Amino acid sequence: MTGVASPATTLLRMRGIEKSFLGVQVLHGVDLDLRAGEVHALIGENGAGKSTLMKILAGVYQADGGSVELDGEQVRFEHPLLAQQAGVSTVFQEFNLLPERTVAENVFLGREPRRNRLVDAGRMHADTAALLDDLGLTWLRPETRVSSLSVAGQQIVEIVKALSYDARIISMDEPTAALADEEVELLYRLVAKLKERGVAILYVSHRLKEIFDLSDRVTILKDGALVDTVATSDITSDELVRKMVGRPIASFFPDKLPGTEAGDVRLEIRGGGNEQLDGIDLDVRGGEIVALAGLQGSGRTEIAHALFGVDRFTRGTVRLDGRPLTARSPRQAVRAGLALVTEDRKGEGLVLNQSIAANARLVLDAVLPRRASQGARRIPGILSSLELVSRGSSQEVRFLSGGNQQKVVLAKWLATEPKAIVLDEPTRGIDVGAKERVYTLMRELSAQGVAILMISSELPEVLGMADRIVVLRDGRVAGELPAGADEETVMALATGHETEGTQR
Amino acid sequence: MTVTTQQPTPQRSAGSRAGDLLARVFGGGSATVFALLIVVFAAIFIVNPSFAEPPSLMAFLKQAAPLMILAIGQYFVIVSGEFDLSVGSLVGAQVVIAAALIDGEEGRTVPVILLMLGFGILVGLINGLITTLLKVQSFITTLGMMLVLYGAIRLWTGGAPTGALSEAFRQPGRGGIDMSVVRQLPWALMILVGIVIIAVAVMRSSYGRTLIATGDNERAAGFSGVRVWRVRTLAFVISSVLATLAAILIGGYAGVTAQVGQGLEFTAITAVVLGGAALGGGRGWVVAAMAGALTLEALFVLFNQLSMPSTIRPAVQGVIIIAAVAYAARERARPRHHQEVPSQPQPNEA
Amino acid sequence: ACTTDEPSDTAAPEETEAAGEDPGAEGEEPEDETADGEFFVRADYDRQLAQRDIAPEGDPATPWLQAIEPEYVDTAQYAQDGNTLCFSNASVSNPWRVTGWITMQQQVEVLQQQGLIGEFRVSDAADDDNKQISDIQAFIDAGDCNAIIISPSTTATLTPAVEAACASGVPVIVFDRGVNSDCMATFIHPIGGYAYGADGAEFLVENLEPGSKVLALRILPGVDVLENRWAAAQEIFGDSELEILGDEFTGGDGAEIKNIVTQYLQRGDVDGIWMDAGDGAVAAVEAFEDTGNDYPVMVGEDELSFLRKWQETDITAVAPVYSNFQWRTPILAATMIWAGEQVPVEWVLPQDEITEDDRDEFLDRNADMPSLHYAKFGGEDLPGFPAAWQDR
Amino acid sequence: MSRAVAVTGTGKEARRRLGATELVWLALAGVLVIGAILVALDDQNLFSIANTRDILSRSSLLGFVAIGQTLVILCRSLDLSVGYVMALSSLIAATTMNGDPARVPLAIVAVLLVAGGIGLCNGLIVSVLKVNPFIATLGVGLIIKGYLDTEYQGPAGAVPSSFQQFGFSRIGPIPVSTLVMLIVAVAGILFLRKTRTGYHMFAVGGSADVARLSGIRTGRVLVTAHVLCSIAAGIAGLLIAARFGTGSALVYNSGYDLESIAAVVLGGTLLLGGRGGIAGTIAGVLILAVLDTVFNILAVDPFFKDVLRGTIIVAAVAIYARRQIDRKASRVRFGGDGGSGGSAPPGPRPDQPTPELAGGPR
Ligand SMILES: Nc1ncnc2c1ncn2[C@@H]1O[C@H](COP(=O)(O)OP(=O)(O)OP(=O)(O)O)[C@@H](O)[C@H]1O
Ligand SMILES: Nc1ncnc2c1ncn2[C@@H]1O[C@H](COP(=O)(O)OP(=O)(O)OP(=O)(O)O)[C@@H](O)[C@H]1O
Ligand SMILES: [Mg+2]
Ligand SMILES: [Mg+2]
Repeated sequence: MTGVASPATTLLRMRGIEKSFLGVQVLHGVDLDLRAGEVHALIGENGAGKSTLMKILAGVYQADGGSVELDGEQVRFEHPLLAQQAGVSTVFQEFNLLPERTVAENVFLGREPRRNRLVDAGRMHADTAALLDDLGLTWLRPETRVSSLSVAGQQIVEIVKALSYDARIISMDEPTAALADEEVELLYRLVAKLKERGVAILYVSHRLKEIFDLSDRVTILKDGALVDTVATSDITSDELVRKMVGRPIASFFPDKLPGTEAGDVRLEIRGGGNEQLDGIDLDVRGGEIVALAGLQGSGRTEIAHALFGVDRFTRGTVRLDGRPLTARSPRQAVRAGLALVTEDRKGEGLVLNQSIAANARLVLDAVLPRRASQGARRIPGILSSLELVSRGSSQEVRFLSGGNQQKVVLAKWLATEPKAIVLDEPTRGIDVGAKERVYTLMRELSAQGVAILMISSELPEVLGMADRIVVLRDGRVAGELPAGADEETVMALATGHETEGTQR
Repeated sequence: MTVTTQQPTPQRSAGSRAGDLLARVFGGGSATVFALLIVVFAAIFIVNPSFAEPPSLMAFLKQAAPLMILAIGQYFVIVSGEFDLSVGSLVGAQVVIAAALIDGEEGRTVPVILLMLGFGILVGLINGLITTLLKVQSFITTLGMMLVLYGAIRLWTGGAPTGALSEAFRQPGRGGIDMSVVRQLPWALMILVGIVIIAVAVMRSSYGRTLIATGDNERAAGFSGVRVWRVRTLAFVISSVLATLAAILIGGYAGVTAQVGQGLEFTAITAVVLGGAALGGGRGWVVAAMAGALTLEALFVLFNQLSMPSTIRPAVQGVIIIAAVAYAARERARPRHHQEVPSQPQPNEA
Repeated sequence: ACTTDEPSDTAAPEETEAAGEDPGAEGEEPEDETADGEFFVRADYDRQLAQRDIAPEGDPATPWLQAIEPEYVDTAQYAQDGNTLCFSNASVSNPWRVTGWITMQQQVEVLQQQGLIGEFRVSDAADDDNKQISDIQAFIDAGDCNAIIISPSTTATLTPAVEAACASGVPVIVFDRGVNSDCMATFIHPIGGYAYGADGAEFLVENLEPGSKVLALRILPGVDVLENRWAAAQEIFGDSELEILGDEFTGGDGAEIKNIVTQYLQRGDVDGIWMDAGDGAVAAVEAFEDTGNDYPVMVGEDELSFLRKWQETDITAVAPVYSNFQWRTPILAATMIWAGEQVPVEWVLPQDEITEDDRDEFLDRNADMPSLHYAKFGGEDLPGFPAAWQDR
Repeated sequence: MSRAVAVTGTGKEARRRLGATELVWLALAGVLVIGAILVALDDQNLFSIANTRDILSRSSLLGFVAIGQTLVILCRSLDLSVGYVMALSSLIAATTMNGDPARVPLAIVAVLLVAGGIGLCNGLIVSVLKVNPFIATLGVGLIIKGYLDTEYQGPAGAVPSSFQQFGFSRIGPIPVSTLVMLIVAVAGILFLRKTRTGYHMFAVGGSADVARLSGIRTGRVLVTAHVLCSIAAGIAGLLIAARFGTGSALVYNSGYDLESIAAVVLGGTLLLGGRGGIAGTIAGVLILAVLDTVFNILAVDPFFKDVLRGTIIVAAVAIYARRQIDRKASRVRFGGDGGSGGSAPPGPRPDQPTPELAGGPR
């Protein structure tokens, strides 16, 4: 670690950063200062340019204009390696690990310690272990294969990797996107440790709570331009949202639409179980939103997968509108009237090289080929009601921002007119505006009598949207809470901390 | 960012359809192949104007039809993210089977052709099911199939083909309708046109869309209700059936020789890639794949017309293929993040 | 895969020194690189052309036992009681080799019944030189072969392996293509590639007007034995007034042959076709039919599909022969060597082309044979005839 | 990749984690046993000196090519030009030596330089021009073929007997060429396990983006792999020259390109890159060599050999794939249909009071 900087020292100064892709300008003269020992949040809607700015700092992209000063000296990182050598390291938005390699190999990837020109695996392991111990992560072993770690574990390896560069500046692009609250805590502690050491942290997140919990200052981007940089303590979340979206958002979670009422039970699971799950009992009524809460790996996604035929329930029964449903494949589930918005948008939700139109009608093509063309006529309407922002329906979805991609996924499922829909982390990694759109959509669907099962790791969302909350722990239902429950109760159930007060 | 909010797409006018077609031909990954095709044909016509006469063109199309059909079959497999290395062996096997079973008797022609189609379907099913259900990479599955077919057929016939083809069998590949301007309108060309029309229709159908989606991201396709195994297996079956048709044309065109079909798989794959399809799936246009095959055949003709020493031809062919694919890769590469990473950073001494 | 089947005589045995016990004896650099090209050795060319006119010794009824100008050597040193015969085959990957291989097996069966041959052990290298070297080594290492017959896949490359086989003390019989060594007990082959190439070329020169255009169709480049045929043809065309339109490689694939001929026909007339192997000759003829051109003067081979097409269309043609019956000879030679009988060191078998005069006779004789069969296969007297060659 | 140890998990899981390499060697043992039995039924001994030699000498040539091929496949590339490189190398070697023992070192250097240069072209076309390796190496192969066909009308050059020893002599039952091949294999294994470039090959094959963002110059790694692969093919060409006593262009027809890929995949290396290794490849090569020898001893029809080989390769890869699927499903929280469920395996957990934070192994 290079010298202890006083908290006020400005480590990094970015001035007038410009960047365009394919002639489209995505950054318009952005300024950013980072001070030693501060956590500096960077927020903005999807596509605002946060990741791009961060990648310029990391040397992944080169700015078209503007300057970057590190310690008062002008620098230009032509390659990520140069940035790392200068003490700037980055936790990127997408995972950057090799699943087939060990933790140590990943942490030291690209700069494995050597002795006599040969890689010194012993030292690599020792150094990794030391690093892990230092951060109090004794449960993580250097020789573990990364593919055997949970998402949280992998995220932690990413952070450890960034730290291992002896970084003075660490930027983190949505490090918590894949984490449940419980693991976010762990990240908080890591960040606090880094701050103590005088590391400057650039922190991107869509979760406002984290911004207020963690950051000292916050920079807001909108459409690639700097809106403002303020001390976090000087701003309220409403103001922040207004600056970000350009308009005030009255209530984050829209109210139920008039006329929405819980009808008959549409989706019903009785005693569902398999290798991951046991004794799952769950009812979702038409017009009702039921949230599935729980920690990372508690089995929420597994329920969705088992319902949808990706996995199976080996025990118990499932009924949809009273008819038994034993989906052995997604196709059967879709036929029965079920839809699943998966948690991994890019990996499971979209065919990225295809057009918006092709993605939106994919389910129709796959499951109802005969009526596909007819069904596809509804799609433009659905897309526009979702306020999709694009250059036309033939644009490939890989060029869309996260929020817009999510809208395409939603459109694809809405086109099938499902009876019940499972939304797995529907707002993961999307901005406030898009989130609001998703919430509104959920309200609209439930007004139409669709049964909605929402899986979410964001407690505010669970509390704000759900009519009932089912909490899962270790593959079993830990308890059920009515709307209006508080965060503590949910967490208590999820962690199994104080089981007394809750009913099974 | 200049973006527009999605409007409901208006009904597409004929004009916009034509525009779409033009955009497809001269944009995206297929531009290179059509440009190359035009250049090669122009060169041939310059060297030998008589090649532009209808009878010569017909003869050319007749001989190019089998490779184009193979390329179309290969396209289905490649766009679904797989490879079919067994088509060359399959063509050889089918011709040998035809000769051995028909053994010169006209009456057996139709039953044997039906049997060949059945055999083609079987081979495709095996390729497809091993790849999809047993999760063996198709490169290996079809490599294995190539060896098995090569060996099994020779084992059966004792090394060299036996028997003879019937006249009727030879008609599709050799014959045609005699007419004035073109001298002969080859059956092969008509079969090719039929296959192209069907192929384009299939790619526009739900099946075609799910096939490309599967090649692009099989997981996402699976979660959308696509029966990935079925879609892919069907692609292999299509490839094998088209290889069978190609075998009927090749056998008809030139009769049986021991070397029939050898190396055709590589030519077919090259043609498809030349046509802008991405190995790995999810991208490509069937018409361009066929154009790739036509380009290769035209290239061979050009070499011949130029009286280029035949030993040097492979080298020229290699250079042209690499150059064309590299050019297309450059064209297609839209700035993705890795593109901007310079490849020559400072040495990383630690 | 390499698909040729013809021998090479580039290995002029007199040039090579006797192989010592060193298995890796000096590889010979054939000193045949003359101005005429790597594969033209005038002495060999002249000798082969002359050999065509020399009456072979022996009974014309059994041409596989005839020999042209034989120089007998004593093989008493190899006389023995053991009768395990080992055969390293280059491949059976083309009709010519398949036909010969059947003949050879039939011959072996006869001799096995007579008790002259015990075990007949075969390995097939599938046209892979390296594999064939291993195969031969395996025979040597096994140590129980009483004679090793080798049909080398390539002349030069198998020389060290053959020399190693000789060094192991067993009689080695090489046939078809040769090797650059004279260590073997006998080397059996028909007259050779120059003669084959010349037969066709001379026919074209005789039957075409001066100034006529000839297209040469070849299988593969770089196969020494095929290069000899082409070199001889070039020599003869060079002295004639024929115009050679080009020489093209076809890979032996009928479709390719037809494509190429069609393209030449689009550019102008073709009056004659010379081929270095005739199994695709029918495709070439069809190209003329399909484009509505007059038949050319054809050089084919004694393969039945061509003979039949020739008879049917009555074109002007010749069928050079690369005697397929040579596959019998090495088996018989082995038994002779074991018996201590003399054999020619270089056993040159006759190689007579089929002309219009004897074409119909050969077609009659082989009337029931499949089309990819070779007329001069020489197995009519074997007990398996005709079934063994028919349903292979 | 054989050292991967699951830190958590039951013994059952640990057993299932048996590395791919071990599995291939087990498969080799299996093939040997079955082969030996079949050969014994024919009243012969597969392990006799002669047969052992045969197996070993058959493995050397393919071994060299497959070692190189392993490196490029690990990088998620592929080299279809190896056959042509072998042919060219054998010709360069034989014509450079031209019978003169003194010129052997010169010839070796020339071969390695030319082969390395071709590898460089392959690597640059793939990494800089972004041409799919399948097409790139096929194209380069065609270019070499054009050169060979034009330049050489048949075998050319002569190899002095001193160098032929490389192809023919033996130390005990072990052919020198096999010994050299094994030395190259060990060097390759050390290269992959002990050098940064070796580590980076796994990274480039595992994910080129990840590698790049970690500061690895992926282009260079890929080019290195291609250069080494071509050099390995060059060494194979030298061996060919030694065994043939001359150089031969027709080697390119012998199918070493696809066969080497088959051997690599048979050896447990993922065709998609990022996992595998040379040790497995050697086992794969030996399996093919044993099959060859056994087939030869049993006088199996050569065409039947092709059928069997095709079947065996596909079957082997199917078995690896099965293991792969099993492993994915290895996280069992509730066994079978027990209903009440078993106990959760204690996952690794952050050191905090919250119990049962299931960050269990995936
Ligand atoms: N490689 C690229 N090529 C073309 N356009 C790009 C590229 N990378 C980003 N963009 C575009 O630049 C804009 C800014 O993207 P960026 O990823 O920086 O947004 P972001 O603020 O990180 O959004 P999110 O919150 O969704 O992660 C978007 O419109 C995006 O589509
Ligand atoms: N150790 C593991 N091995 C294999 N698959 C796993 C493992 N852990 C989780 N998975 C898969 O990952 C997905 C998520 O797991 P799970 O349902 O347990 O988590 P969750 O509660 O939905 O948490 P989150 O969605 O936040 O990741 C499921 O498809 C599950 O099958
Ligand atoms: Mg981002
Ligand atoms: Mg989940």
